[in-house]
Amino acid sequence: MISIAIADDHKMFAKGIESLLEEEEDFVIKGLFPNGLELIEFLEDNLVDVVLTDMNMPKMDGTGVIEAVKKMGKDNKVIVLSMYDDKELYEKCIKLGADAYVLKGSDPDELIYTIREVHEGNYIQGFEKLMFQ
Amino acid sequence: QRLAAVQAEFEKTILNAEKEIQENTLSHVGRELHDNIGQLLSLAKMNLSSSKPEKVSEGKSMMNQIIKEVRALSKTLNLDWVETISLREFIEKELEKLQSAEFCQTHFNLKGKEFTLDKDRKLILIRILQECLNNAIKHAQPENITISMDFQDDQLEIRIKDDGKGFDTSQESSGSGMFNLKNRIATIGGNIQVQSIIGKGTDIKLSLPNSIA
Amino acid sequence: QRLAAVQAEFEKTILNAEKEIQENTLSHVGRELHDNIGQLLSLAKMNLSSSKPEKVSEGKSMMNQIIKEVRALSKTLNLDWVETISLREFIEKELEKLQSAEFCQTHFNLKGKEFTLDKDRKLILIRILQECLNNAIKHAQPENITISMDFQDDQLEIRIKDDGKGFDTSQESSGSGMFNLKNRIATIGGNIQVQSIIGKGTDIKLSLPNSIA
Ligand SMILES: Nc1ncnc2c1ncn2[C@@H]1O[C@H](COP(=O)(O)OP(=O)(O)OP(=O)(O)O)[C@@H](O)[C@H]1O
Ligand SMILES: Nc1ncnc2c1ncn2[C@@H]1O[C@H](COP(=O)(O)OP(=O)(O)OP(=O)(O)O)[C@@H](O)[C@H]1O
Ligand SMILES: [K+]
Ligand SMILES: [Mg+2]
Ligand SMILES: [Mg+2]
Ligand SMILES: [Mg+2]
Repeated sequence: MISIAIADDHKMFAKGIESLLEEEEDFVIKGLFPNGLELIEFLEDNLVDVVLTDMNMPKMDGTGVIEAVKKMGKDNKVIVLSMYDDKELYEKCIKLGADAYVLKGSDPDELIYTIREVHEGNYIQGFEKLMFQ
Repeated sequence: QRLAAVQAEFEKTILNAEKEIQENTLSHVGRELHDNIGQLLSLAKMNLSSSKPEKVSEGKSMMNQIIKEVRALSKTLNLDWVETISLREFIEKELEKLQSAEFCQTHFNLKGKEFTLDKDRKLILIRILQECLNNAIKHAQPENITISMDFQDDQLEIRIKDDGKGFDTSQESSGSGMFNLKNRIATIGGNIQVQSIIGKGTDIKLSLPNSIA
Repeated sequence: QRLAAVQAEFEKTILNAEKEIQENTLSHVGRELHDNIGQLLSLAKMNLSSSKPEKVSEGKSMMNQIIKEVRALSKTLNLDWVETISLREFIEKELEKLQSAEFCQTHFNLKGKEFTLDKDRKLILIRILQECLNNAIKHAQPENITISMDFQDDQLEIRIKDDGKGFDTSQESSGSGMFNLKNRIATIGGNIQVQSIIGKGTDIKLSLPNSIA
């Protein structure tokens, strides 16, 4: 099973993603959080395999989440789920240590595939990929 | 000659307030498009591309909500709203927005018999209230925001209270919001008092003489 | 004293132009939301609810277009664009909009070596160009609109030509667009000439001395 936590301040979006991912037999969603800070507080006492984070959020944004997760030193993977098809932002996230960057609106199979590949450590990054999502 | 100069200053104050209200509207719409409608569309698209039929039908039914939200947003762009809305309605709407965005709890108190304000004074008060609310959103992290309107015989008193961080009012600010606000309320013959206690919150009292009284 | 009054008038002119540019943006966004995005959404919804698979997949691909248009629209709300865009870029964008909305054919001519304008003068010219284009859209029904920019050593000359209805320039107008436009170009030291022939079209010539020359 791949355990997942999601941070997104758009409640309906977060719930929608949860219910799309819940359909997968090997996925289990451990929590939904409206900002990065609450996600990080959860991660302090709980283990998950993959974190899905939005970019724009109050209190702590997506880049904050990447940094905080990496600082914790647990083996969490981080996937950014973003509205921005922006190369600079993409590169910033990867540099900070994000394991993948997926656009909101991507094909759900693409997201599901990315989660599995990232979890297994097989995912290959590339901004060009975004353009086809 | 001097009168003309005073008049020109007054007109500039009004123009600036109008401009800033429009800027507020524009950035509100920009945020809504990006942060709300854009996200809903992305989610709908993801659902529609799902291989699970029930997700696809969820995606379809999301379309109705998106259409509604776009319609509502296009209504907020109505340029004449300052003329058609009363100050009380404006306050209630703004508080509703904060409440439904779950930013914090909001409360509204009304006292006395409501009287109408002329357009210029309403406009300045709207701009001041926006600034106070923007400040509470940006700086205070409150759990509650309360606005009270007290229509007295000779004046209107408005209080904007939050129970957030508070700040040191004796410190010179780098922003221009509060500074403009004080000048503007003076332009329409009103008065402002700002009280704030660090750790407790901020309490702003506006008073405006009733010109009809 | 008199200088202060002139300065105040100048500032009011600039403020009014800024306000009107924002009003233009707001009504553009309102129209786009209502007439374009709203319609696309309704159409996508209809396609998605169809029993024919090819309609459904058409509906899905419409979602991509809607997402793109929302993104583009939210970009036009950027308040700093007057500062970041050059006058030439502004003209090219506006003509592109008219062209892609299939309102009419548009043409752009550039002559001479482009020089930059300070913010106030650029702002006023943008506002004047908007008004001229709005007039052509509202009143002219042209087949072609041509804008030429001629950067000469001592001045910038801009011509806005349409081959639409034309009008009698000797008649007093009920609108305020043309009237404001003449005052404004004077405020920044420029000049305007309007020629129009009924049945042939309208030709507006703006000239602005190059302050650096
Ligand atoms: N409700 C509030 N709660 C906490 N701090 C506040 C509140 N209102 C104002 N402040 C403090 O007072 C300062 C000055 O406010 P002011 O509106 O003048 O500037 P600003 O909001 O920082 O910038 P600007 O309004 O120009 O965008 C703020 O920076 C903030 O520190
Ligand atoms: N390009 C044009 N083609 C045809 N008629 C024009 C053109 N430009 C202006 N006019 C005529 O000149 C009149 C005055 O224009 P003006 O911009 O002053 O007012 P308006 O556009 O009618 O109203 P407003 O600009 O205040 O919304 C218009 O009503 C129209 O009859
Ligand atoms: K599951
Ligand atoms: Mg967000
Ligand atoms: Mg402020
Ligand atoms: Mg006009």
